[in-house]
Amino acid sequence: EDRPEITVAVQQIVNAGALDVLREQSNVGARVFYSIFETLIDYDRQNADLPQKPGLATEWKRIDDKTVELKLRPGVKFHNGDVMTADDVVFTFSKERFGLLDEQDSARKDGKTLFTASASAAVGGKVPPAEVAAVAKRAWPNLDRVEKVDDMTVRFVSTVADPTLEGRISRYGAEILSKRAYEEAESWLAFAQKPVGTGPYKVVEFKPDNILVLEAHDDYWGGTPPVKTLRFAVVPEVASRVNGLLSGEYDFITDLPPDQINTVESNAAFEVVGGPITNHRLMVFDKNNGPMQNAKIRQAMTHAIDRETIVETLWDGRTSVPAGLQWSYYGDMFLSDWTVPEYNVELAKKLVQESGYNGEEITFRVLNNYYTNQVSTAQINAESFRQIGLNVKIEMKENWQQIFDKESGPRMVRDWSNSAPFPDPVSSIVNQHCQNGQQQQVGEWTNEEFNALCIKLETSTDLEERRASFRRMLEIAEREDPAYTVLHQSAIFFGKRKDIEWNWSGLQSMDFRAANFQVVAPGN
Amino acid sequence: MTDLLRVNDLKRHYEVHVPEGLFGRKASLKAVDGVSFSIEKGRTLGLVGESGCGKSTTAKLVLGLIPATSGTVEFAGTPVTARHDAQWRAMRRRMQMIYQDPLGALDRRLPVITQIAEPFEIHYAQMPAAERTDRAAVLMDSVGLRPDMAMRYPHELSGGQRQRVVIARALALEPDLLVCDEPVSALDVSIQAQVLNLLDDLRERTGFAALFISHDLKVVRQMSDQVAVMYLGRIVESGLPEEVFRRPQHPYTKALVSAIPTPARRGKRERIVLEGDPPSPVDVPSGCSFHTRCPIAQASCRNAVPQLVASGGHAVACHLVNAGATPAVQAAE
Amino acid sequence: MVQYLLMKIFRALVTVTLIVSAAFVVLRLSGDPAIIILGPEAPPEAFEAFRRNWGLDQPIWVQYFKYFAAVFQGDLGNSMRDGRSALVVVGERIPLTLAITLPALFIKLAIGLPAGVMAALYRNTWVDRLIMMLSVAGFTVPSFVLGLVLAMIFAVWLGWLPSGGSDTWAHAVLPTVTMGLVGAAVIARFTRSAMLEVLGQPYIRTASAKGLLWRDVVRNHALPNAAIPTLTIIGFLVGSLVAGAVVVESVFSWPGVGRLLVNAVANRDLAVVQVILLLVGLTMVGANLAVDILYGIVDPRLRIKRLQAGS
Amino acid sequence: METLLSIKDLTIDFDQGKRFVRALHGVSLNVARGEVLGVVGESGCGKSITWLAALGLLGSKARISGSVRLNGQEIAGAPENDLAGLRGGRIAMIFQDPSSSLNPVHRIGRQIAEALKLHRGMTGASANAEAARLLDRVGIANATRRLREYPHEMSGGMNQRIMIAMALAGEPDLLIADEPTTALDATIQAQILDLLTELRRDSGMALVLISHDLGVVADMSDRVAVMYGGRVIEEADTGSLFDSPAHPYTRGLIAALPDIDGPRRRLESIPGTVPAPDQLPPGCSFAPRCAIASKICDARVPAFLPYGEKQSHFAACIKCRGGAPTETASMPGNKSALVPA
Amino acid sequence: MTIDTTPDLEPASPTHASGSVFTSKSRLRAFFEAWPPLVLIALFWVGVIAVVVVGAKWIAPYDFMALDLRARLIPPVFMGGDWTHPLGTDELGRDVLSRLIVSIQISMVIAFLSTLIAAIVGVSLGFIAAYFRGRIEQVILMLIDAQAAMPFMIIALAVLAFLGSSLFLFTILMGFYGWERIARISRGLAISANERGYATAVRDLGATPFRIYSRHILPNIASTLIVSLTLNFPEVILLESGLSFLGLGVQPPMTSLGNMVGYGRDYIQSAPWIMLAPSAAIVLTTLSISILGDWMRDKFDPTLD
Ligand SMILES: Nc1ncnc2c1ncn2[C@@H]1O[C@H](COP(=O)(O)OP(=O)(O)OP(=O)(O)O)[C@@H](O)[C@H]1O
Ligand SMILES: Nc1ncnc2c1ncn2[C@@H]1O[C@H](COP(=O)(O)OP(=O)(O)OP(=O)(O)O)[C@@H](O)[C@H]1O
Ligand SMILES: [Mg+2]
Ligand SMILES: [Mg+2]
Repeated sequence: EDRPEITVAVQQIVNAGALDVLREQSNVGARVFYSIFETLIDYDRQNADLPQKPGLATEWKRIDDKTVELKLRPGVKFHNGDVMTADDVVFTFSKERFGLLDEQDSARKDGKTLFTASASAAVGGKVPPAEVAAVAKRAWPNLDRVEKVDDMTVRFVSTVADPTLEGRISRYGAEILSKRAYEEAESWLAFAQKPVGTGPYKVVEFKPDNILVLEAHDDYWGGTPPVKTLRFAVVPEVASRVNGLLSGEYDFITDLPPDQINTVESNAAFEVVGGPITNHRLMVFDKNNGPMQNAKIRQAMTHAIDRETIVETLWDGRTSVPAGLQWSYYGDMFLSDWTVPEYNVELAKKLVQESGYNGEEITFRVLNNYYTNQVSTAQINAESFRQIGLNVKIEMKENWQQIFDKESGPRMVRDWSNSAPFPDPVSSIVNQHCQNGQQQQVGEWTNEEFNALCIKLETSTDLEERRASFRRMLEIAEREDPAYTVLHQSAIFFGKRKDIEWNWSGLQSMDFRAANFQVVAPGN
Repeated sequence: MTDLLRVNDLKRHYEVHVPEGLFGRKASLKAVDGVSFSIEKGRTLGLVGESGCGKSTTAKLVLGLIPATSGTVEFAGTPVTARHDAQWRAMRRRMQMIYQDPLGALDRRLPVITQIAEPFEIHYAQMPAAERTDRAAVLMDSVGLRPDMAMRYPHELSGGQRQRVVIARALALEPDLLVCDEPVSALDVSIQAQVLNLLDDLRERTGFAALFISHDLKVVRQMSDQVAVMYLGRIVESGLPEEVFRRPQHPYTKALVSAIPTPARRGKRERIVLEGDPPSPVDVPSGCSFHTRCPIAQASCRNAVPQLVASGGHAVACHLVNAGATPAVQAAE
Repeated sequence: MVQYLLMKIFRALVTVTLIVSAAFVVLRLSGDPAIIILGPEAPPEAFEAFRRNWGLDQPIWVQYFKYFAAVFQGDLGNSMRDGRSALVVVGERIPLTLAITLPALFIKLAIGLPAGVMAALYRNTWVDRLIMMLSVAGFTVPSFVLGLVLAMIFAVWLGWLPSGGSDTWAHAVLPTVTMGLVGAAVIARFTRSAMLEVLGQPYIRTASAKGLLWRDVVRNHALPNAAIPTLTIIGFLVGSLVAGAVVVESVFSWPGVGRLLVNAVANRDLAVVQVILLLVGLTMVGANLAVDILYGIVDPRLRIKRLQAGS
Repeated sequence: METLLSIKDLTIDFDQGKRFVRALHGVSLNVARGEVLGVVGESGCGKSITWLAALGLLGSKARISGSVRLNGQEIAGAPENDLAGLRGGRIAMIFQDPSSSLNPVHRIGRQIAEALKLHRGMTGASANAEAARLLDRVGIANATRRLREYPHEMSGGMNQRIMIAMALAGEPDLLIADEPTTALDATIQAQILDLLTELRRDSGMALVLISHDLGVVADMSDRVAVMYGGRVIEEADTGSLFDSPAHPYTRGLIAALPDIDGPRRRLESIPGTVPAPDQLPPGCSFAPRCAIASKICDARVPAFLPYGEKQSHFAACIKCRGGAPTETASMPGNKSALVPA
Repeated sequence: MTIDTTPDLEPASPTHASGSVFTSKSRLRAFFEAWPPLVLIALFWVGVIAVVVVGAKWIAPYDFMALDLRARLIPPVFMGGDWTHPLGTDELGRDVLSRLIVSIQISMVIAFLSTLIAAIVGVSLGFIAAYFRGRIEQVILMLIDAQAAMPFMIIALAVLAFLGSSLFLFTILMGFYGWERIARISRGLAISANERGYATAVRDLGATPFRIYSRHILPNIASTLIVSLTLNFPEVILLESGLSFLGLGVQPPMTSLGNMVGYGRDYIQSAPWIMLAPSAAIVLTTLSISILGDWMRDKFDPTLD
């Protein structure tokens, strides 16, 4: 056995403490899940354009507006040795797995009370926690059923016309699970701690906040995994991750802030890879309070931000200012001529003047580096806002609830980021900013016209109509009545041994399959 | 003449734990166990006895510093309580105390004149500051402290001078009763004489009554009009100093008097050496509490508590003495 | 004695209840675990479901009483992150924390005690000054600065020791040493003053007058007496064994109780926080009681005094 | 009589930060075999430090010069190890406040056995037996049980006996008792003094009894030295010291003592206070308080010269050279005879 | 009095008018024994800090918030930088020296005020416990226990969450740190003062409790308290840096020593100056104050009188 043992130092394995793709909604989980699970439709993840490619399905086709049929890849083996069949796929998208069965629901309600008994009920008897059900519902708002056509063929049937069905099948959260393993597991939690998927590595040990040990799944359909044991160790301190990489304890480190790139690369044995991902950093406005009620103020703010300089200095030019809340991998839906508001201090000042702003304090709620460079960026922007005559005050908050809280003072400006889990605006602007999106749900912003367009974008199957709707939505949310403004595309950086050939992915997954992992020279 | 202070069957018991067996037990410590006496205006009662016999406790009870378990204290006709309220504070004007350790009784951070003037500040808040200082200066003079010492701090004075400061402060309000708890025990021989003389002079001048406590018989004799000897919370003998010390009746007093070393007596008199230590006030022996150490104790002493029987001005609490009705005692009267 | 112990235990229980209640209110009112655990990008329905599931949608006082009702039935609750019993979640971490805090305690004592004694014996000489200098310096460096610097020297530059993690004993060295050095400084200062106090006592002179050599006087008479006040601080250190390593555990990625506490607090994972608080409170109380009892054993005088104080 | 311990010109300076201040100004004292030497004087006059210095027990803040000879052999400045051998073995010392002078955490038995092991090489059962015998000797009943007790479980009087037993463990030639009864009750004091007398009679050990209680010293001593301001100002056999004191200070001390017999009289007090070591007057340090002092007293420190006919009576007073004080002017407030008839 | 004041006689020896014998030490030795060099250095440093605190506004060469993204991470002079930024710049191109100066000012003010608050709260509660004894004392002791056993992080969190990150509130929060120790000490001292004579003596003169505690007991225990406050002071500074490490300290855009160290720690390898300058300030200052505290304890040692 000469396959290496590889240790990846991560900031956190999964935020939610369980290895269930439907529960772990943060980007953090993405990088470990791709080694354990796979979706039917995959992406060419190391390709910057992120084209779709066959995953556990070898081919798929549209039957009609509402139906997609997929041929399953033969000979795919789960970690428990079972061969993947249509049954597993059907199960993965079943009500039972989603926790939507009535008996599951009532079991959850029976869970007596707070913190204690209900929790045991939630994890016992294979009742997924309520939030799993909620996430599943959101991910599959219109899914009617998944049909088994034959052992190796399945059909996804939607209740309404759904142009995004393929996207949803490929998205994070649509990974295929082993039906038998799930049914045999003692409880939802037992499965979520040692899930069985088809990925190249299987879970050996999982200690939340501490370590996740994966082992090569030698029956992997895509070829023998190149790593014998893959360990994800939690190292919360950046400096400690860097120290550990340089001292040879870790082979990879994640979440490397751009300013640390030089430190790592100053040692010839290591290098840094990484770049922009399918996630944008935004600044979000609450249009109900104080000066923020005035759209001109919000517009002024969008013009006052010097995005290019931020990208160039804080990000060492390694990411870019995107064309609004969209990604090029949207393909047909990508509006390549759209841009973010230009950086124009004079214009911004003028807008402030026109707004009749009288110096009221504008509070800017910031978390302590929840996002890379968050505090720095906030300070830079606050300074910029001050330049155009706004009285901006940074308020450091400790968690998201405090960010959204209405009682502790007027809510005005905050930070956020949006991902696009599949290549369609529905995955981002609709999911996050429309009626059911967080921004409107928490009551920060709403706009009738915008909301009408949301429905059109979601249900129309006409490309041009959808493009037009999307364009108008961007116009409203980013320029006319700003709901948010995009700061820059997020980027991630990995420090790694130089002698390992490995590439990062814009989808934030870490790919340790043979095609993307190769030790060039004997490691040191 | 009426009594200024009347103390009647005063008792003070403390709840204590004694280490016994595995967990110890609760017991009652009889610090003062039925003490009665009275002091006339302008007279001094001396209280002697060994360490722990309850002298200080008696003093505190008399002044109402701690509550009595039972019994009464009457000062100029009004009962003394231990409730630290305004009335209690006002009563301090008329009764004052001098402590054994003058350094401890003085605030190390204030010049002595401020401390002597403090009673005025407390009780005559409206008195102008200048007058307070003037009065304090007069007091200093009367206790023989030089004016240049006014701004000194207690630690810059000698022991005798400190005790003078304490005395001046106690006398500031011209109290009717002064309780002196071992006022000279901490002082050197030569200084002790200075302070005793001073107290004597002041008493002559201002006419306060005093309860004078000491374990030193010589000192008590020097200062008192009457003496009482305490043993384990009770008075065992009382009378005029000359009587008590020259012709002690109680075997304990006898031993005490004989044990006093003085240069004058060197080699002349045999010490009566008592066996053993005084018993603990937690386990007061039955009957006469002195019987465990008494050289002449008899079986009967174990049973009944002897009463203080007065014949003339001289009272003794001893079965043997009282039964013998010693004529010497009567003759002494 | 039994009464005294009962009294102490009662007070301790009230104290712990106080702490747990305070923590309850603080945690409940200052953050919503739903958003924190599920992340800001999770759909609002998920938050709702999560809250309903854990009873977080009920009024806070209902939550409070339900929590305590459960606690009195012996149910300390489950972690909201993965639904496991909070007791188990915390229990897993305890051995790891002890694995660094116990050796660190040993280092603290092994360095701090002799250093303090030396400083006292050589009071006002250069020995004293040097020891006190180092001690104060050790005490004043923020422990994460010290930790990071040690890691840089011994892990990155010299490559002798791992910089973080918890796999082998070698991983424990740096966190242990970091904590040990800081704590030793505190102990040295304390021991010095305890020792100075004892050296001024009359019985030390008696021992010398007896004809004992100075080193025997120190060994047989000064040290046993100086050990008594030192017990208090050792008790305090033992009390902080469980959660006293928050910062060091973070710096060295040591998955102990301290880091769990930080995470649980950040996640508002109430049951876990409460179990840790209970644990900390009870160890504190336990250590205090142990010190009390030890006092009685080491210092015969107190066997009586304590009893009397109990009244 | 054969001199056992002889102190000559002992001076002690204490470090007071900026400077050294002399606390003892050339003290010379002799103790003969089997003799009881009483040392009296007010607090702070140097009684204790004289003997502590002789045994090398003063801390590092003290600078000592002079000579201390034990049986003619110089021990001042001897190495620590040699001194440790003498302490407890040849010269034992006991202190005021016995309760705090015993180690509170060790049993009585252990503390006595330690001395036995040091000086008589006894260990184990034999040490235990000897310790029990010693306790018995100092009049503590139930010795074997007491050996297992701690100092705080016993009264002050008993602790002082234990201190004495511990001192006896080394079978010393000289026992220095520094205010051995000051902290004790009158009846207990009588017990201890009795015990000391008895022990001395039996063992022939010499005794230095330090006290400020003239009565105690008068009762016990063969010879008395009176100290004032860091000097011995008078020394005589007990009889002549108390019957015909020479130095005005000694006379003042005796007169200041209230009496238990005789008529009550107003006390003689010596005015003023003992000067601090750093505020001594020039010349005779008693001069500022002395009723008969004159200018010459301030000129020079008076020499320590024989007084009266007896060759054993010395005093350091210019005014009382060679006989009675030259000026018998009464002291202020003196209303009765200095010496009771 | 019998002091002979006749002036017409020469003193025995013209060199000294008294009979006391002094041996002077060399001036230098005496000076350094009274003022050990370490203490002098510590005093000097505390003096420097005091000047910085008072004059931060005038001393700081730049506005501590002014950022210049084009001048990020410039090293300090001794690491190859130049004199425009003597201590270099940080990750936003802000002048480290200016930030250090303002940080020192803020940290010191926080430490000073919160120590003051801890002292006031602690002394008051300690005195109340000592005065009332019984139930009230038990309750206060319980509060003390609770405070001691409660991880400070939780309290810090509460304040940050409920009261926001205002500097003022943060100072009050830090005041909560250490009050329990001071309460314990002052309770103990007050009880023993009550048992010692002077407080009883004044009470027996008829003084009110308020007078006894404020006029007599407080000044008497002040020296001991001050010494324990000199211990509290550095601990507050360290605690603040610890909280900053957890993200709970002084919050941006405000700065403090702890905040600088906390945010600078990621740069320990690439731009160590960001973290080292404030670390050094913390160590030197806490070291100085501790040295002065120890020195004061020796000075106040009761065995001196
Ligand atoms: N607060 C208390 N609690 C328990 N016992 C006490 C208390 N105060 C005094 N005692 C006990 O009461 C007894 C009498 O004490 P008191 O102080 O009156 O004696 P004393 O005659 O003044 O002794 P001394 O001469 O030592 O001052 C002693 O046994 C003492 O231990
Ligand atoms: N360790 C010391 N450092 C400085 N001065 C000291 C020291 N020990 C004693 N002194 C001083 O030396 C002088 C003599 O002290 P000593 O203890 O001999 O007095 P004493 O006659 O025994 O008094 P007492 O009757 O109070 O015991 C005193 O003024 C004292 O302050
Ligand atoms: Mg008393
Ligand atoms: Mg002495």
